[in-house]
Amino acid sequence: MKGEKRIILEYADKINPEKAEDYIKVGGYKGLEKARRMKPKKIIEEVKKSNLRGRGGAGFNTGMKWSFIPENAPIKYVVCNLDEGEPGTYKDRIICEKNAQALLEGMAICATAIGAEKGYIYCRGEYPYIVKLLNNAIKSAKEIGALEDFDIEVRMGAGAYVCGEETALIESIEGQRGEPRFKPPFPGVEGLWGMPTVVNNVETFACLPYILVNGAEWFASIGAPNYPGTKILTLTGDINNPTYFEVPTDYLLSDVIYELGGGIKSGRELKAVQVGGSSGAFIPKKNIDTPIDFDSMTKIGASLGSGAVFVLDETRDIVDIATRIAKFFKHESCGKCNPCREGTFRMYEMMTRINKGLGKPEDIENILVLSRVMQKASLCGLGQAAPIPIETSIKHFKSDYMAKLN
Amino acid sequence: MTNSIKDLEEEAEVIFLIGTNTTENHPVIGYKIRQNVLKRGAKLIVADPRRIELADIAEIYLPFKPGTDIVLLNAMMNVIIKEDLLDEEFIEKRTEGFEELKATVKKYTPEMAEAICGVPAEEIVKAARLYAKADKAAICYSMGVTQHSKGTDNVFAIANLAMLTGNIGKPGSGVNPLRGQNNVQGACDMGGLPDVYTGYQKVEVEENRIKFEKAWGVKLPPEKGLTLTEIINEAVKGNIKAIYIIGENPMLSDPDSRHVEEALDNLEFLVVQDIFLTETALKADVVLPGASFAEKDGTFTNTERRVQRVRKAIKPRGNAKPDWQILCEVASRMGYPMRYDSPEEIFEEIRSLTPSYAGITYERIEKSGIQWPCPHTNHLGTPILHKETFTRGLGKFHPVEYREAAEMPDEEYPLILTTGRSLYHYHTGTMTRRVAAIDQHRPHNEVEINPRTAETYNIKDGDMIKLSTRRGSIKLKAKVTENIKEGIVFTTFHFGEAAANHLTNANSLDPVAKIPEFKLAAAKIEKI
Amino acid sequence: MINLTIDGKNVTVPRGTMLLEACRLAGADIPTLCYDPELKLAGSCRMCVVEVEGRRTLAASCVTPAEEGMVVQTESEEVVEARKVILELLLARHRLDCHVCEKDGNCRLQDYCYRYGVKDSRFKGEEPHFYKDDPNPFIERDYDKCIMCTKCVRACAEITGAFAINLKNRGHEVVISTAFDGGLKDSTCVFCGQCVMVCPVGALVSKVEKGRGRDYQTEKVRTICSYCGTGCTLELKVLNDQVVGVNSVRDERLSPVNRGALCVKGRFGWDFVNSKERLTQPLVRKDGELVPVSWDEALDYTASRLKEIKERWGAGSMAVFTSARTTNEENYLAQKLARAVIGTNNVDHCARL
Amino acid sequence: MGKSFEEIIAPFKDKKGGIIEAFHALQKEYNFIPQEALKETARIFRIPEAEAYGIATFYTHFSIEKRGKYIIRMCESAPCHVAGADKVLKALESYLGIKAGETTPDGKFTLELCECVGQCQATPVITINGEPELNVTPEKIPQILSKYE
Repeated sequence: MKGEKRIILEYADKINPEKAEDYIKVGGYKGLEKARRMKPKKIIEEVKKSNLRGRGGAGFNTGMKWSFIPENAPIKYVVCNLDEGEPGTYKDRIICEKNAQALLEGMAICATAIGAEKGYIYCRGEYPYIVKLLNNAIKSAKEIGALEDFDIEVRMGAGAYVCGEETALIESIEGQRGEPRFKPPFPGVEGLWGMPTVVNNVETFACLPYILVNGAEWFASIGAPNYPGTKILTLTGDINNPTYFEVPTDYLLSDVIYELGGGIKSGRELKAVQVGGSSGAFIPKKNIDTPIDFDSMTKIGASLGSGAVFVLDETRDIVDIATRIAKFFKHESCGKCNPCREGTFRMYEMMTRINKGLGKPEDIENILVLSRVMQKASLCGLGQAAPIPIETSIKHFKSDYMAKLN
Repeated sequence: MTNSIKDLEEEAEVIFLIGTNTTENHPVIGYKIRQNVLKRGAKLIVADPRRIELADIAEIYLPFKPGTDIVLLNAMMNVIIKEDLLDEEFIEKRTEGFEELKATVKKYTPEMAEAICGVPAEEIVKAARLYAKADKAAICYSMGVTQHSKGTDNVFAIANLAMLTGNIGKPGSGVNPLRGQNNVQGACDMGGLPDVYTGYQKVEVEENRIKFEKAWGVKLPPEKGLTLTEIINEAVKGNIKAIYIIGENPMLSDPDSRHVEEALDNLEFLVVQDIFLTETALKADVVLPGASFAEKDGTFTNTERRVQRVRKAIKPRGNAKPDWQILCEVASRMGYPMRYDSPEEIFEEIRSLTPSYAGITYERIEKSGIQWPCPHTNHLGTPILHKETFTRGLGKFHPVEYREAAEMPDEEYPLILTTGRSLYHYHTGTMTRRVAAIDQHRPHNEVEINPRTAETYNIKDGDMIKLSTRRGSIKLKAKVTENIKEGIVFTTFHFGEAAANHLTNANSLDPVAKIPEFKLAAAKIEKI
Repeated sequence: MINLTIDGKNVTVPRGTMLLEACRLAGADIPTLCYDPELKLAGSCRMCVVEVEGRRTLAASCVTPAEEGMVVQTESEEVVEARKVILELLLARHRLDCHVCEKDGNCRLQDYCYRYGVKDSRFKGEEPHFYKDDPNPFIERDYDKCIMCTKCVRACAEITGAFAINLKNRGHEVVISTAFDGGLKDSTCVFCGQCVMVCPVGALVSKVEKGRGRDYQTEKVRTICSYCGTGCTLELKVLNDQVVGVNSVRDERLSPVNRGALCVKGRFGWDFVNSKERLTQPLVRKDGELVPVSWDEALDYTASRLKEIKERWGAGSMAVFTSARTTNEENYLAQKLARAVIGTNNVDHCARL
Repeated sequence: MGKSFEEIIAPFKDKKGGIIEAFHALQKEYNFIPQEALKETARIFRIPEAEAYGIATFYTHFSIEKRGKYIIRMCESAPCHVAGADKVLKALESYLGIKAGETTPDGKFTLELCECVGQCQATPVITINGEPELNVTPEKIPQILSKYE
């Protein structure tokens, strides 16, 4: 497809993701082989140099994250975050369905770098079929000895968006309520069962084999220099091609919509686009000529997040959609900290009021105050991000709100 | 306790609990032991015929038959000696009599113990190893060990075990009796015993007697007196004519209530000083209303020997008086002028006569208590006893042999009855039965029965049953539970209307301590 | 050691010190709801947030380690706004009936609302609906006042180890619950009331104390529990010459044995003191009946009868049972009475029973 | 339903943190976690019942209430919402004769609302016992549900 650059998805639908042999035929497990011949420190250096940044949403330098793992700890863990719960996001599922072995190889590379013997994949409960697929893929990789002594266990979540937060995810693997921990200590120091743990997103791990094989410089030269590589995007909403794409990170958001996405459905005009799932900011049409990379998105007050691109046409009721998003966060707040537990609840109440035409001007003021405090004072990213779509929808579409007030 | 309560929470690595249902009878100590397990990974060995709460988190649980403590303890020592897990240096430097102990415990193999105690030999071996290998191992025990016709021997066996492994005189170790009543330690410390003055100064030692005669200005009797259970027996025989009872309720607390009643009825004169008209007070010729703990100043000494201040919060009710004032009045009216302005003045006299209390003053314990011995006012008190040396110099091993309990089950009374307390009530219920909330929560006595035993008698949970021994019978509810071994039943003595001590045996006393065999009587049950 | 600046003051603290402690050293009064020095950190109430220069978000000071060179503001505009909004959010789920609340005058939520001038909540909507009717005689669970600090859950686990309660559900629906929502009676609760001790608001209160006097109305007298031999320190609450309640003393320097922890008897079992059945008058048996008499009569009668029996049968025919419940001083006098006045060593007590 | 609770839980009992897997296994068998099963799980994993209850009630996929044989989840996250999820929901409710959160009287279907299930290429989406049905319209409902006996 025009403009795509496929690295992770290059052999999509051409190989069976469950079969390690298929993967090897197209060059798989070469990166791991190479890593095993390297000193662990060198692997970390290489990953750092590639400037690979976390694909889960926070955009932290992956090699840097690994370097925090204390070398002398007796037990360490590699954990893969496959709890993608951002509405409109399904790219990690696609990676598993198309190239699961690359994920396993990436985890094994990480394990080699930090000296871990055990890995976990935390798969969201909505993907029972992916759990099956991964277990078969692991079995196949084990059978041909590709993973050597590195063991990977798949754990299935049970319906909790918050478990995408790395410490909540760890709690859930430990068999607890998925409530985030305060940080520090970070998982790199005290993670799963108190041991140093690397938690990375599926896409992050899946990049690693290619970095090891082709070298850090190669990777660093693709896409935006500060956030190099490719990014898998999933398009939803009022778009002609509601599907996934792998693009270099300097790709423009406008091209995502109008080139790859084939433009707005029914020939309508674009009203807004929300990037990164429900926790992302609403971007008005005037800002869409921006590259999708992490830093560029931050500059326009948005975030790349998971890479979901939710497109809304001119006829859409933004207040109604923001209300729906407020309900999502009310539903998904774990309830641990006050600003988020009570804030998401009251936010939804106020939004519902406005959406029903019962709102008063103070409601908007109160939403903005609450929004500010939730972003500043919530314990984890969920509560900090929850008000962003509301706040940005008010910022860019205030007249829509005013029109609905009582 | 040779050690402090805090040790059980913050120091001990292994805690061996025998004959103590700690979470019910010493709840706060129970919490601390549990937290030590949860937070510091301490290991518990629980030896008890009942599956007490702490058994759930124990490394090893030994549900041994009541009355076979000595076999169990001797068998543990047998293993420790055989496997060379003993503390040679400690035995060498600090003790005497080891060879005799070794000779005695030799025949108590784990296999022999299994046959008598009813717990698997390998569990006994595991327990012995766990206890002996720990750097800091504490033993806690309570009435489950002492209330037997061989209670004193049981305690000797425990002390032997501790000394054998050097688990005494250091943090987190020790022989730790958990004492049942708020000031039972203090009552003993104060000479409320027939053979000693304050601070365990023997009455039969002339030097002590002279000291007290001088201080009190009178001649004192040179022979030791009778114990409580002996006094009751002598009253039945007519040799004791008058008893002055302060804050006690022997009608419920002493074994074989009928026997106690007979004794009290036989007296010429009975004075009872209490805060309630107890079952015992009802028998009195004179009842003197005392003050509750909230109505007077003074000190209590807790199970870890900590002397702490009790403070007056309210005035005595009605015309009641603090017990110390009543005692002064009675003494004075008997011709011995006894006058103190305050409890503090009494305490000053106590410390002048009691070396272990000499350094403790009200001023020093204003904030926090001090653990005796505290010989002078610059001394910080003694959290751990026997650190350098034992009271008598070398610690003596007292080897003890197993004897069967005085009353064993037979055809007519095929079950073993053992008695104790529950979390919600206290002693004879004089106080807790008068706390509306508590009595509402636990209004009735119950008897615990194993499901298989219950089945034999066609008894279901909640059925009313009759529980009988050779002394008498009571009616109460059955509580069918796996927490007790087959063939054993358990009940509490808090309830006047279903009083366990109608059933217990007053004739089998420990020969030394004269403690009754509350923990074992032959019994039968039937559904009514 | 670590140097940092708090509200313009330079402070030096050991590595590992949390900001909360450092702020308090600097003289800042940081409000907290979920923080308890004896319990695992939760970091969840967010009342203790402070502003750390250069950070995107406010830091919960109870769980943020002090770092070299930090510049901290404890009452900046942002901090105050956050605290006010948190208080308003809590007020919106809290049934406000301070006029009949046991904790009036001794409530953290009330104190902080007062401090930050939070009169009302801008976020009122759905009313609180978490009340749990629990027919046990000791502890009232009014979760319509609960602020979800989870101290009760932690105290239940980390002090007592009963594990009777935990969190149920999630998000705004989260509520403190026993397994299967049953009453405390049907749970592993041992009614120690440690949850009542740590509750910063009126969600958990003693039913035994209810309506008998608010904390600020009562005089406090520190003393020792009169039940088992553990020797727990507690505080009697006194109003009009009546004991109306028991408080924990959590300061280890004043409560070395139990640091505030109590059992059901210590915390809820004090009411026998006020019992109508208390003896208030000496009684002497006349014609087979115990009848009230004056002290003089009772004491004279006692003394003369004792003297008489001593003269007739000898001191060896007499005995004193002293008490494991009374004070050391009284035990001392009792054995002195036996030995010095009556002249017998027949003195004992129920140590073995 | 031949297996005892203990047998269902057994494969996970030595797995660290395996309680969530055990709950999944129980739900597979019963479609909810019966009270006795939850107690048994707590006992086997040696955790307090109150804690096990807290875990089971945290995750939306677990239910402590009896549910139908087939659990229909209607996604109402933003992408499905704009694709007409509310119309599909109304159609489901009227077809089944129940409201969201309820079970049909014959015990066959339970209707629940849920958030994104990650099949956003074909909104609106429902899942039936975890299996996604894509591009659902009110008209398609009878045909989709007829597959479930």
